Amino acid sequence: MNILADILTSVGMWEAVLRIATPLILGTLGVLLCERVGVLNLGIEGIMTFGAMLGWLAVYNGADLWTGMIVAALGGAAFGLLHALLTVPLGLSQHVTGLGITLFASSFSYYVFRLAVPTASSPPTIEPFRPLEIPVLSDIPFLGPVIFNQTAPTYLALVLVVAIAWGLNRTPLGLAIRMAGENPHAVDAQGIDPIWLRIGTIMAGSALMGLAGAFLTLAAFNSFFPTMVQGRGWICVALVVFASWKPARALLGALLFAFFDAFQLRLQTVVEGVPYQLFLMLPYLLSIVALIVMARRARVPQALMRPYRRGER
Amino acid sequence: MTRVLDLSNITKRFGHVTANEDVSLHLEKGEIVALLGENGAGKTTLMSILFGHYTADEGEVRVNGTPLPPGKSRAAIRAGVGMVHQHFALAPNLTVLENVMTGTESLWSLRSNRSAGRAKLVALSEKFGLKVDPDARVSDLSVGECQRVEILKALYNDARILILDEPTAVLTAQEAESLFATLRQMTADGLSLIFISHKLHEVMSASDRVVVLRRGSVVAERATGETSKEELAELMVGRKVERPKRPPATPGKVLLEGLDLTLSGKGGASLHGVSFRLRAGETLGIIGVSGNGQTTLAGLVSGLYPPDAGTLLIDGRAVTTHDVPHAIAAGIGRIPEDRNAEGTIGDMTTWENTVLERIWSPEFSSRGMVRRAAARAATDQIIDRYDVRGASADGRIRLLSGGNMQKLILGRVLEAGPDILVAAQPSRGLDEGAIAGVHERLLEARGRGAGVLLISEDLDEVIGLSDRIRAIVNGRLSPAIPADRANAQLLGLMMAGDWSAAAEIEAETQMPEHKKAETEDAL
Amino acid sequence: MRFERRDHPSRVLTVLAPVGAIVAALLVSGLLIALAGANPIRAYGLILKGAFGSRLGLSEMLTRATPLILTGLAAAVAFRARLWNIGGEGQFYLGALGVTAFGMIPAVAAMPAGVVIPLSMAAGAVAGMILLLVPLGLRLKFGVDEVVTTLLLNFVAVLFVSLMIDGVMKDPLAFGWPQSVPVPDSAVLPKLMDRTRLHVGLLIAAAMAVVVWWLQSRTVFGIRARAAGLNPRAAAFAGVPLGTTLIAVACLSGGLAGLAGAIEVMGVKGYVTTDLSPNYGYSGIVIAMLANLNPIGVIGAALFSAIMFVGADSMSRALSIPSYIADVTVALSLLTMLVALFLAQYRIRR
Amino acid sequence: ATPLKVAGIHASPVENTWNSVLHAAMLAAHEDGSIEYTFSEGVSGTDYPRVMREYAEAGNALIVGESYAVEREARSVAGDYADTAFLMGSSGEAAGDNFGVFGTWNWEAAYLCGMLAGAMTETGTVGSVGAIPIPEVNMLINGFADGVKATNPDAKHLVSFIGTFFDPPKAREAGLAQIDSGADILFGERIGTADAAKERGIKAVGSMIDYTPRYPETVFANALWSFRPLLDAAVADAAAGTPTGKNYTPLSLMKDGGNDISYVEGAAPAEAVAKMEEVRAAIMAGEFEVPRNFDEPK
Ligand SMILES: Nc1ncnc2c1ncn2[C@@H]1O[C@H](COP(=O)(O)OP(=O)(O)OP(=O)(O)O)[C@@H](O)[C@H]1O
Ligand SMILES: Nc1ncnc2c1ncn2[C@@H]1O[C@H](COP(=O)(O)OP(=O)(O)OP(=O)(O)O)[C@@H](O)[C@H]1O
Ligand SMILES: [Mg+2]
Ligand SMILES: [Mg+2]
Repeated sequence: MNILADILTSVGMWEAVLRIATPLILGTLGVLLCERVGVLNLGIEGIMTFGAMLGWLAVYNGADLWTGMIVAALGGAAFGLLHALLTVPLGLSQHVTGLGITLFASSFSYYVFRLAVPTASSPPTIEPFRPLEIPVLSDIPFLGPVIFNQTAPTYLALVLVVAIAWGLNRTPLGLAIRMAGENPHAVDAQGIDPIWLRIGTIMAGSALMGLAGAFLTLAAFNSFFPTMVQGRGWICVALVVFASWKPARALLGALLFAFFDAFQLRLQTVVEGVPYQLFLMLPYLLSIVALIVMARRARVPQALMRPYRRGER
Repeated sequence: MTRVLDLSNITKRFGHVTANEDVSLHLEKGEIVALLGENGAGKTTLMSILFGHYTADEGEVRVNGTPLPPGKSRAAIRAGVGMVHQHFALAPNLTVLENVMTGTESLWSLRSNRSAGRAKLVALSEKFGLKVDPDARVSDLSVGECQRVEILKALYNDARILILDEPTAVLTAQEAESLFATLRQMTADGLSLIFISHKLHEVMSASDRVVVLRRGSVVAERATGETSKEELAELMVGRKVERPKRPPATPGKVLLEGLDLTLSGKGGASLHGVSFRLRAGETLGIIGVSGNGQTTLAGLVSGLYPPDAGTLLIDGRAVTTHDVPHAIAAGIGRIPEDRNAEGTIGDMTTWENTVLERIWSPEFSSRGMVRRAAARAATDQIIDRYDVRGASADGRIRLLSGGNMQKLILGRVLEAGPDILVAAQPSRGLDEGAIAGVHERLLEARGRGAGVLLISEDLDEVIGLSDRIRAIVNGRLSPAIPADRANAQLLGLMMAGDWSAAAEIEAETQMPEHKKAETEDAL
Repeated sequence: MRFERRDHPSRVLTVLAPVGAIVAALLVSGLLIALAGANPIRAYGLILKGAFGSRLGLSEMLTRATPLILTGLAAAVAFRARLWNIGGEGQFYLGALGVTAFGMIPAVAAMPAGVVIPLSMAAGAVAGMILLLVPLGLRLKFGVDEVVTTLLLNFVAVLFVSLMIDGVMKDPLAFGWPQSVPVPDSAVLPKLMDRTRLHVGLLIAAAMAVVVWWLQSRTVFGIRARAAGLNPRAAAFAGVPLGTTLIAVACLSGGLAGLAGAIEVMGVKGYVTTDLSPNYGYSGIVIAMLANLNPIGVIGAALFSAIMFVGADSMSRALSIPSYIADVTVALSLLTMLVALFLAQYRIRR
Repeated sequence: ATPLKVAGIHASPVENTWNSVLHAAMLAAHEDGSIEYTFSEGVSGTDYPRVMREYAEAGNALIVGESYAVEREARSVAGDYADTAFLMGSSGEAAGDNFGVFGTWNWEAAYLCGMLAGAMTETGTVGSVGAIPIPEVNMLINGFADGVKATNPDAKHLVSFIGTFFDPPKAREAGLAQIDSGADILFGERIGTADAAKERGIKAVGSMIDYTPRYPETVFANALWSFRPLLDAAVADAAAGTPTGKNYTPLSLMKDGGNDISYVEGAAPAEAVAKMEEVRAAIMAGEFEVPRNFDEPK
């Protein structure tokens, strides 16, 4: 018990939670935007990989870190555009296209990476984002180092949660996006083309996925290598349901997931005899439990996964 | 008079279907034009072109003399055209205010001005007597309220020309009346209206001018004062239509009996101790305001769910297994309330839709294998006998118009020769010609000795077809009155829950049900 | 511009579309090959040579197509009934684990191959079924969306496999590596060509495709499953028992994915590891779609995907370009094929 | 002589440390003209036997790779291609005339690193981050732990496994977790561990390759492993036509130059270094044997 208390009260643990959560927050916001406008985006796993690769490659070739982030976002948006073109005007099946994008974007990233960095004997590195100690605030006991001693993209992610929550709930554009996810006929009837609205929103959401990937190579670590996204994208897809499509809850979900991850890593060092696989399973199983609990309450965007073609019966 | 709207020479094709051909239509300021036509005549298409939802293949739309760019709803809205769609264009999980405000502000502004929006909405809703709660979630609203939201949406966009596509199809008589009162108030305010309806009495009472479409073309235009229901019906269908007359009934034995049926509705209205009897060769009409339990009652009798308490007897035997195959096997034919959502599966073929509910019968399958040839033959026969136009056994049923879909459903039900027919809203959304056809089939079934349970919101229909009429209110059934004693006022009272007059009539016209049962037993 | 569905897709287009898709995919991957400094034209030749040019290539291509046919069928069956089973990958692994666990039962060793092989396959199929019945149960009971739960269960399944092959099912003779004990020799599927990996699983997979086609197009179950998927409310009104129909669909779908895993173990690998599947489950979903959910079409789509992969993989070695080009080519051709099939069914109008 | 055609098949991307050691050795041999090297990376278990066959059919004289996860199939492939020599990382035995094996035995160097770490820890806690508890990883971590015990019998040793062979960010998180639990020196069996140490300003030990240039302030010692002696031996055998079906592992031993410690001068206390050098000399001379323990470390 004492050990558990030690883990739970250590600054390092909570700092790790926020750090592990960052790509999940960004990715979840990305999926959330896409789903809010009515399109499932299972391309996230591949788009994150591409963002991770492209952002890293830019920085490796001399760009500064923020340029790397922007390049990653643009790369994400480009794949978002591809997903959008296939699923919105063409109305192709969203799961299948998403999986196709994931297969394509990840293998494409590995290929391009290998062309750009042909024979590396250990992963070449860049100088990543350093934790930014925010003066004064980071001196607050416990909370200070946990929250105010993170890298800049983590702050960006937190700001984005607020911005997207505001954007969706308080701006005309957000209203239109939500309506397109509920009933595209309705936005169309109000004179807004749901096709363009969907395409734009998916691109924005995918840009966030690109950022989520870039966080892995530009802040969480300092190099790119194949398979590094390791299913984080799929977790984001689950977190959106967990969050009932609300940005603030997405933050909560990402933190919870990160908590389990950070906790199991620390528990492993002190508790013996429990297979590590059980710890690794925990977050997934808990997500499923959370889905069961949330299912009754969740307000699914009603047009999710329903393609909209004007004038089709 | 100033001309506010001009559609000239509109032609629109979908594949090889010509939905509109060389249609011209105009509208004066302050005028109400009714657009009339059979199912599939092209009314919605025409209005969709006007609203910029579809692009016409040929022709032009002018508002106040200025041509509208084709295919741009936004331009139509800016020009002051508002449309209330046949199928509501509302987002169920958003509030009324959100639904109304979407698209009305610059998309790039950083803040939506809700208080101004709310003020405008409240003002409009007060001015035109369209009461709705701005903060209610649309999914919690009734159809009538949704209708109001749709109209408010158009008004919020400062519409000067309002198009209403079958606004009353799902409204009750009272709601429809108050809607027309509102519409008249709008014309007084300088708005101009086009509405589509299949209900001729509405057309006669509410419009200034009538335009009749048939097979995509304008076949007639009349000032309302100079025409009659009969003439309009004939113009629409191209031949004389008359609703068939009900011959006197010769009721036989009790086929279907409900005893104290109780069912708590999950997500719908409940039934509380409902008892009724249906005899061979008679039609029992059940009227009521929607949301009072009609759907639940129809579903219960159709075998969709079992009662919580009470007994259903078919041919004197209590039903023990309440499911669809048993209901059908026991001789119940079912006409569903919503043919698109419940009656057919749009992406399946006509033959699959025809045989699905009886796929278990040896006629259509043996040892788990579908007898496809038999199923196709049966379908072809129905298409032929029931004149289902545009259908082929292997075509997707989605492509059929409402009336033809209903004919197919009637065919698949009646060909099985049911003893009991449960018909829920059998002519909802259908045109005069189609309605006459449906009524004829229902009377035919009754004539050959079937018992018909007719559940409908259309009073004319109920009076025209039923032998006895009961109202359903809050899940309870009123006393039964004979159809020849029925009139709009009495039925209105019954639907409102005032049953004293009905009880008197029941007592005076026939023995109460329980006494009658005793005499029967004695015989 | 908009798209309008053709009521009767033209036959010419239906044939031409896939050809166009392959050409488009090859053009783009040719660009990428050129980027690596190799000659694309030569690469195309090498792709064909890799998949068809030798006994080895041909047998490897067919070996790879085998599990893809089964996972493709698994997805096609489920998607027809609108059961969004994204969990083929996990079901594949559990099927593989199931067959191995069955082989560990002492009595099995004594049985003849003629008994062990069918029973083993059944064990794998049942394991796959169970994994899909869980999310289906959650959907029917609590209304939990199965897209996400089946997806998540993939990870749980792989971790579970890892747990088992690290624990009770670990092969004591595997030098401590996390791998399961091998299936008994009597459960090993006979080879179709010797000195290759091609085994009779291919024939079993093809037979399953025919069985599924028959079930879907000729039986009451097939028509009901489709009805339940397309419009549950109308299907219920027509008396289709929604719950049992979906359960049957889930058993079929999960069973096929499980069977894929079982056959891969019995025919190719002999034991289970956590890298048994190079995304067979996920690829199955795209393959099902390419086949327009038609079971016979799944065979063609799986062969296509296997040709692309084995051919491009071998080409990458011949040209010394990054071997990831194989996955790129496959993924690209899947995407272009989806678009082409769409365009064959729709016409573009102003 | 024409260079020998050698193909490398890497189950992981070549950035993975273990593979990178093989890759680097073969690249170097390619550069100096002794072999002609082609390779495939990220080859999954399913594809591995096919790639072996393809390279064999393409006329390669020697195929180098890892058969850990595909032991049975690899041997059956070798059986089918008797004219091709195979040199496979394996925990098993050699087979036939042409299936040679080798192990990664740098546990001696790990022991020496452990000796330094034991002397240097201030908190009395050190940590190791490993991939999966397989014998060769276990042996390494146990070697390190034994070294620590040799100089600091009371020291606590934390062990984490990340469950995969290549996930640097995860190894980093695991390292951070150990630091939070009090470790002040980390043994990074996996790449990524040293990043955690660097971030928190503590020291780390590298494994297999020299991590010091990558983390100059952080990694003060490395348990180096060299593949070149093994490769050269196998190439020589293959070229000469002598059977390669033998165990090349002994060439990994310290006394044969297969593994050794490298350390930053002045990082560890002089007497600790001296003590370590003493043991090192004893190993070289064959006077001291570092215990070899394949069991999962606790
Ligand atoms: N998108 C479409 N694709 C193919 N055919 C169409 C389409 N839209 C309409 N049609 C056909 O065009 C004709 C006119 O349809 P429209 O909906 O305008 O008529 P309607 O009078 O509103 O009929 P209903 O009352 O049945 O809705 C019908 O035959 C219909 O089947
Ligand atoms: N006990 C029940 N179990 C399952 N579904 C039910 C139950 N009761 C009602 N429903 C369903 O709920 C929906 C609404 O039924 P409801 O009884 O409110 O209809 P209604 O009163 O006739 O109103 P309306 O005329 O608007 O349909 C229908 O789809 C019906 O099938
Ligand atoms: Mg109509
Ligand atoms: Mg219409």
